[in-house]
Amino acid sequence: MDDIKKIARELFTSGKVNAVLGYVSINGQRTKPFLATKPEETDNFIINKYILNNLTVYLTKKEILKYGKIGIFAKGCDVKAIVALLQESQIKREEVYIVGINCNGVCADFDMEFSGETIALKCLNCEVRTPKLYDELIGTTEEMPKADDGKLKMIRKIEALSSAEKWDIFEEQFDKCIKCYACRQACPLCYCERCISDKSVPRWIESSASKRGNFSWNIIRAFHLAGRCIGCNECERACPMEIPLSLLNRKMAMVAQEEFKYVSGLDPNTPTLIGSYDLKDDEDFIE
Amino acid sequence: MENKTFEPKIIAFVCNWCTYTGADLAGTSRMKYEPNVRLIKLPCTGRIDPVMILKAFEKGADGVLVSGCHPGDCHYNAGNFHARRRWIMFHKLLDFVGIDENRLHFSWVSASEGKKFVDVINGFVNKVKAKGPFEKYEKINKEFVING
Amino acid sequence: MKIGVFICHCGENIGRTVDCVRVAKACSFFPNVVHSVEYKYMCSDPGQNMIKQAIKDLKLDGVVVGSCSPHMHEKTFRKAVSDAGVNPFLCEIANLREHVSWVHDDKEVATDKAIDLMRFAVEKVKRNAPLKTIQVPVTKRTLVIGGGIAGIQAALDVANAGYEVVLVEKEPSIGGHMSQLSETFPTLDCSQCILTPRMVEVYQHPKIKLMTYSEVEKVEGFIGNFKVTIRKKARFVDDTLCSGCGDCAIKCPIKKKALSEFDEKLAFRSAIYVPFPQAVPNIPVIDKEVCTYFKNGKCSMCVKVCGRNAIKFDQQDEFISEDIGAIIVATGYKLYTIDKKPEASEIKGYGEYGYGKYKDVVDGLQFERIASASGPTSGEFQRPSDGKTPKKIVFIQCVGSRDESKGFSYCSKICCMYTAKHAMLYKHKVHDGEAYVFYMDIRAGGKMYEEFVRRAIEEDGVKYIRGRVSRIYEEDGKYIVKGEDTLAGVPIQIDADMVVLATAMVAQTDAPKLAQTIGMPYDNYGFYSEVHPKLRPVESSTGGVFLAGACNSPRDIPDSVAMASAAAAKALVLFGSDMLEREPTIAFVNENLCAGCFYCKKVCAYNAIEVKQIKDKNGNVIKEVAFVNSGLCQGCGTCNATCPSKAIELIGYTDEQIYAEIAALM
Amino acid sequence: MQIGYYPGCSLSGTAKEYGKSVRAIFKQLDVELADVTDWSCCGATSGHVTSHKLAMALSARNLALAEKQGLKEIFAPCAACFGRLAVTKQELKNSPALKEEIEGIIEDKLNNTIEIINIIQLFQKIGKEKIAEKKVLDLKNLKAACYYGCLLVRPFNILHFDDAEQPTSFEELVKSTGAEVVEWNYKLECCGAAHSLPRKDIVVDLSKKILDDAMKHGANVLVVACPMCHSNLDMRQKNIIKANPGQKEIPVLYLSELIGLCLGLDNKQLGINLHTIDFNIRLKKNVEEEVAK
Amino acid sequence: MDEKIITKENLKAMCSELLKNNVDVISPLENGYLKLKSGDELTLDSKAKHTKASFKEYVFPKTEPIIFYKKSQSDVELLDVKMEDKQTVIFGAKPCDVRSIGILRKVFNWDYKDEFFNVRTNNTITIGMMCQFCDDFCFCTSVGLSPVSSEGSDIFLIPLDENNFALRVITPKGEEFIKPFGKYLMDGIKGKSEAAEKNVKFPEKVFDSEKVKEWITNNFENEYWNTIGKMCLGCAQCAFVCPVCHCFDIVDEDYNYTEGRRMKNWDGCQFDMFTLHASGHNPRDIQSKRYRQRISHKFKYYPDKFNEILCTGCGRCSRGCPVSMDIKEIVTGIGELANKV
Amino acid sequence: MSHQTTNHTRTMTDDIKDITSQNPDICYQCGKCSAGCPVRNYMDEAPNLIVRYIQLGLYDKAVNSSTIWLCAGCLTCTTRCPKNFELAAFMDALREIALKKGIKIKEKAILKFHKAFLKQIKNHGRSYELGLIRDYKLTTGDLMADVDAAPDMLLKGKIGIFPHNIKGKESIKRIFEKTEVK
Repeated sequence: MDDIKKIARELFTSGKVNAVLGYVSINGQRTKPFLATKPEETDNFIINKYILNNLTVYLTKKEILKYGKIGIFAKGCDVKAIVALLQESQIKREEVYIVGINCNGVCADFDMEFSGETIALKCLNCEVRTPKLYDELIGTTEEMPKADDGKLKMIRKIEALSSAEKWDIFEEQFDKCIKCYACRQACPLCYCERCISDKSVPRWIESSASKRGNFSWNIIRAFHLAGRCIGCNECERACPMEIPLSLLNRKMAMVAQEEFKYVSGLDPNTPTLIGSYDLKDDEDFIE
Repeated sequence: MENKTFEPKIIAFVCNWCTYTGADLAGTSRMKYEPNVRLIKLPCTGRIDPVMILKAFEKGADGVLVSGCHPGDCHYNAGNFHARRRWIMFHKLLDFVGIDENRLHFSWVSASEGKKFVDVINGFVNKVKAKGPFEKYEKINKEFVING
Repeated sequence: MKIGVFICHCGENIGRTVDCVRVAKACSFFPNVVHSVEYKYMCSDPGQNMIKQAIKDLKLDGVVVGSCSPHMHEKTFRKAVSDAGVNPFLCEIANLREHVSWVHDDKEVATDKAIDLMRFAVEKVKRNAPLKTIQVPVTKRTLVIGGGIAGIQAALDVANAGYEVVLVEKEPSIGGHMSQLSETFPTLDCSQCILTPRMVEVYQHPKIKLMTYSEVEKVEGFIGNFKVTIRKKARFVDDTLCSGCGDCAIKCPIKKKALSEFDEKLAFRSAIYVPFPQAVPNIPVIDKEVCTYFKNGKCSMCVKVCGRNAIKFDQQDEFISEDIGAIIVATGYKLYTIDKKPEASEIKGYGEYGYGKYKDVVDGLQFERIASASGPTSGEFQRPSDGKTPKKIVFIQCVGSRDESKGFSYCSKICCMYTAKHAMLYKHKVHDGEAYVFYMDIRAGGKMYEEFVRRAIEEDGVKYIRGRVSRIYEEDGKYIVKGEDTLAGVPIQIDADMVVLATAMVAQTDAPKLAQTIGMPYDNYGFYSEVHPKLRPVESSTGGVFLAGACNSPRDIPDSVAMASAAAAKALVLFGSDMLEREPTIAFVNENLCAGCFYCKKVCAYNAIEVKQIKDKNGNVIKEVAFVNSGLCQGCGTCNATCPSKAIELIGYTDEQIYAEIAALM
Repeated sequence: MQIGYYPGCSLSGTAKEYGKSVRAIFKQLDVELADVTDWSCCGATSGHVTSHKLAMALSARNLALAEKQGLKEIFAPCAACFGRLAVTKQELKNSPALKEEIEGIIEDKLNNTIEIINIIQLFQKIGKEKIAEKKVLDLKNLKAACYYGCLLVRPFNILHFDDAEQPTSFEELVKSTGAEVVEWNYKLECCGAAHSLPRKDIVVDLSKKILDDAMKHGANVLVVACPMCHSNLDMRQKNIIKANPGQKEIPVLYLSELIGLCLGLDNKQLGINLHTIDFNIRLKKNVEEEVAK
Repeated sequence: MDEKIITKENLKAMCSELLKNNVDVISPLENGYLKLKSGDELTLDSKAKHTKASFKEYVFPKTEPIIFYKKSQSDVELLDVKMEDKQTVIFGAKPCDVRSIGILRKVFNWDYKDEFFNVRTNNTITIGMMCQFCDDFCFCTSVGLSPVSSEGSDIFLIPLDENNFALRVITPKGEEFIKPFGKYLMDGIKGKSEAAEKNVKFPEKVFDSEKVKEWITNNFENEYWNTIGKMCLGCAQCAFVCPVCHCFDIVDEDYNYTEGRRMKNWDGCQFDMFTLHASGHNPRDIQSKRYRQRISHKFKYYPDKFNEILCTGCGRCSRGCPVSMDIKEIVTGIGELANKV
Repeated sequence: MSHQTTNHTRTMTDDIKDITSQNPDICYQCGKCSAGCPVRNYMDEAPNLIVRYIQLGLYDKAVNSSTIWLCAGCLTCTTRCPKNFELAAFMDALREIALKKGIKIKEKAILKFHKAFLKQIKNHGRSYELGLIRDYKLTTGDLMADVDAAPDMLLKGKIGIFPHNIKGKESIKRIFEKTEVK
């Protein structure tokens, strides 16, 4: 672990960055995000199986941006968010120094023992264990525990249901929503200056946590992330009501792949899914 | 009352240059069609935001029709191509959360296709009639009914 | 807001099936409606006066007319409203005729629908903003892109009408493919003889600014007001000094390293060269790729022999900006390439014909060069491989055309004619030679075309065989051509000395790139699309951009010339007035809300979205936001729908207006 | 490396030597061939010419068996079997309805995910380096005409293997044995295939043209990768010579045999002794030269 | 009334009876405070971890209509909301949750009496239960509570063993409530409940709230706020799961183009629009200022006004924070800074 | 769309569409298939004409031709067709239809060969050469066929003396029954 501290410290001493986003440990294995603004603040930096957060979310926050060039420790999945932010002009490549982490999976939650049972679902079938974009790379990839992708199964199961059954499932789930917007705030790609849910003229999405407002919010949130969501699953982790948001995000990602062979967050130079088109896009559903 | 057949309320989002004009043509040709659809004219299908579709359901529509220029015919070059891509994503999303595919209909109707416009309207109205009222959405809407 | 509602009976047209009295009554209960009346003919003078009077009497600031389609009388009513002192854009039309009375029978139901449509319109008008139409001046200069026969014709027509023309050609000389041709069908005129005088006319025309070896780099602006950036590629020869004597090319030691583009790679050219002797302008260019000076700095023979010191090795590309009002695109075509299998392309290529590995299997343009008196063989028919006179030539039509599998579905239109011409020219020179044409259908629709083909068959003895060739392979110096005569139902095998493939006319490789630069549509094949195939065949749907020649679809010379003149006429129509009027339906950005994701920019087909930097007091960039160039914006609203936070909105169709319409459903 | 193996009927019968040599060389190249358990005939030509569904079902059964066995890829050395399996896979992929029907017929479910590869693709997987590493003998005196036949590259839209009209992968592979390859015109022409028995006349005509073109372009050996082609070109060569006095002989080797020779296996191990047209003389000459060096 | 003993079975039977009488019974289950469908669902596990959200929603809903309206041509008609007259029993809540009603009551009755809150809480009986759960995030003792505190409960339960609970009646309201259920009660055994209370592990007291308040008063511009606050994502899940956070927003929603309702919705001070003025100015323009507000409100402003800390030490906000910000750690940090001064 | 459903009687074109999933009307009769067909010279009708017959509804002419039986399935036509028409699959379909219709087959020997081959598979699950040759000879009566090659092959062990019966041969039999191939 000394390595991490050394790497983080050197980012300062070499003058590459003005601040570094990394993970520090608390209460044993638990970690939390931390912005070091001085070399000595990197002393508690850590990399373990519990670096759950996607630190990329901070890259668009005004309070972080004011530091200028930021160094960031990023797993492959986190880097996908950086790629998406680059595609969407939110950050400039030269303003971010990426320390890519070769990742062998993280744990689903802090208070669990890491194993095939508890590995985070996003890590299953991960194609970016080595980040696609970085300035330097640390760690090595090793064999990763296997687990059952329950979410995918659930999606397939839902797909096979009737419309009424699907509706009932999602009505129950969305009804739990309390409109705290933790999903939005935790999402590295929800960087809008003013979320459409906060707009009142006109009020496309009602702010009440009523069934109706909740339905619109969750649908539109998923749609605004369609073709953009990079699958870090921070929304679902942040949700205090345990709404399975990733079902929608995953489903949209699957559609993107099936329809357009598009996988988000792989290449900053690829045109975004929404925002581009192909003359041969599917038309079968249009009369 | 019971004998009255269900008359669905349908909102159609159409582009000014093709489908709206196609509907005009149906009119000048005195073709008859089902009266359930209310057209909202937009410059281009590219202007149609999925939130509008959702809002239409929220406001009590039993079906939503979306229609514009055929691919390649867009008055604004590519508006309908961008729209088509959004629809692909959006209609799959709605289907996934349980909004019946039969309640949301997409079509291309050009300015010269008065007949097609009539067919699309009649076909869709009948489809929605067969489905009946959108009870699921009505149910979550009911919270609104004044209890005072 | 005080809204007046006016319901028109349209004689009996609306009144017959819509109870106009009931509609007017219902409207009078709508919030903000203070006046609601019906009348027999709203568009008549008395009808319009009713509106004007009500505006004055009741101080209305919004008007809704229930009448025929807005496509009919929107302008009429807006003008009436405007005359009464209310902004014309505060007038909305509900379509009670085309969308209600003419299409429904049941009066009850029709009346209900009419009331609904009125409510939509009333709710919308409440949220309308007063707007002003946009007036823009017209720059009366034309840019012609492409210096082939179509571009030449268009440039001359516009220039002769007295307006300035900038003619841009990417090759060193104008003339295009027509200058490569031997003779032209069906008259067998010498192609160069009829073309060269026109090339010279262009060169000498006082109103034409000719820019060869140049390409359009950027097109900004909009109809009447384009700003075009042209890249003038470095020729390494100062065109103001060069006298066109040609000494440099004669002395250039590089003779066998570069294949002549003009001669379709059948001959060599020097490193410093003029594409062909009649080139306009007669100024050479240096091919950097083969020139020894550029390779190792050792040779400078051309510098030594140039009496006018015109050779400039340090010349750089120049960027020239031009103000333009109309653009005529005449970029022409290229031929389907047979010389290799296209990589990573859906087009599979003709492996069965050898992917061009056989030297004596040539394409149509190559054969033109062989047949041309100015060509590498001075018009003698000789095989490229050994220079022998071919005694048996097989012509294969529809190579790449009408072939979904290996090329394109469309018919290239000109191949039937030029193949007949080729066979005819060959038979005229090689009397004992045999010419076979494999065809599928003969398409000779044109003045004297059918007669021409028949002449080839009947008088010149060209053998036409109906069937596609399956395979060509080389055997003992002969080309075995395996075909089937589908009329006789017998297999045919010919051992030919030479094979000519009538390869498809296809869009230029960079056609989509130019289309994107200009912002105009193109079809799946890369040909530029016209607005309407019948009624507006020479206009692109982008305002002020016109099309001429084969860039639009395969066409022959007479068609291209006709189209060029038509495009020129369209440009001149535009120059007929000094100002253009545009609808104020354009997008605008709320900079506070814009997060700068630039999805709007990605979806804008008109390049109307620009990046604007927001700076603080000290001049530091705080953020970058979208900015709408109101001159370019055409008002489609695709940006609006794409913006996740609705920071960009379309005036006239704002979210608030559309929301109000949706909400008016119940 | 382990790979699923579908030998097909011929490889234990008329193309025994192909089967023998395939097993021998891949063992040498450290490839373990896992036979599809209880595989049946793919139906071959007779299957698809008589019943579309029968042809689909027979191949589908084999695919289902392989799936159950947990195989991800199947190697089918016979070009015809390769084609049938690949076509079946694609057609069932294109039509879920057909897939459902065929599943009913074979009374089994199919995920339809198995990749089917031919012998050249398998060599490509193994890599030239591996062959070079194990190479014992340089076959430089051989002038080989590589005969693809019909079904190695066709139907192109399904197999997507090599170029449909001007393929080169076969030659590339043969070159790695040290043999020279000749450029010729008949490498994709049909030999008459299943007409061997009922219309021997056709096969004799067509095969003669192939042999002639190969020899005319300087080949002293023909290399094939299909049992049907081999039987028509090797076994039928006697008939051809009989019908055309003065016709010269040319030996016909399986690709696996050629590679086998290069890997140092002998005639018997490879089953070359089972051919109608003798190959021994040429091999001997080769070996002697190598030894002399 | 003396302390009684009641078995788990009888508690369940009591619940069933209540349900039969159309009373809403709310109890912490695995997935949160939920309305019971039958008495058997009752778990009453004092060792259970805190539910993700508190039971706040049942007295102060996440969204509720406060008025309905109907627009006509030139007028607006207003219609009051009819409150349902229904009794609610909150069964087996933790002391740190039960305490919340009392804290909230102060703010909902300070300058204006919030009828909706009052009707609901007056119709609510709270049955608290001793807490035997304690993790790194718990700090009730630091805000003046404890796992055995019955403050705010009408009735308090102390688990004696698997099946038996001591039952203490705390308020007259509780006394009134328990009357019909006498048949389920047995007499208590002296000392048993006290012994159980003694066995409970108390969280360590980690700060002195008075000193914290004092430090906050004097350190509005301290760098500390910036250091901790900038990592906050502003998601406000903390406020939404908090038993005592009570900010709300009022919005109008339309049903159709003439009818609609006015809603009272939960809000959170961590949202960037929370203090956005109509002018566009925002006094709390950055996240660390908003975070400072959250802590200051809880440990200074509210105590200043109502002499009550706006925190029950339940630790929910920290457990759920997506970026693992720990209020206990942060306020302890303030305590340490205060000590240094 | 009720006006479109007229009383349409099924034609052979429909059968072909069902089996091959392609429409014979896309063929524009360029003849490239016939031009490249290796067995073209032995056929009574050019392959492109067979498609033409189907287009014209002259079904008898198509199914009675020798062409459909002589097609060797080499796929040259399919590979080169400019319309991506899969002629080889089309020929397969015609053979299947001809068999179902019980048409008198011109190339009897070829059919007999196929039948003999399939019989082995039906009975054993795999091809059994000796059985194949035996059955083929019995049905054709051409007892001397291939006397020149067979002994040599037998000698070299290239013709199995005994059939190899697979375990699942019952399931193979059922496949044959379900697909109605006798």
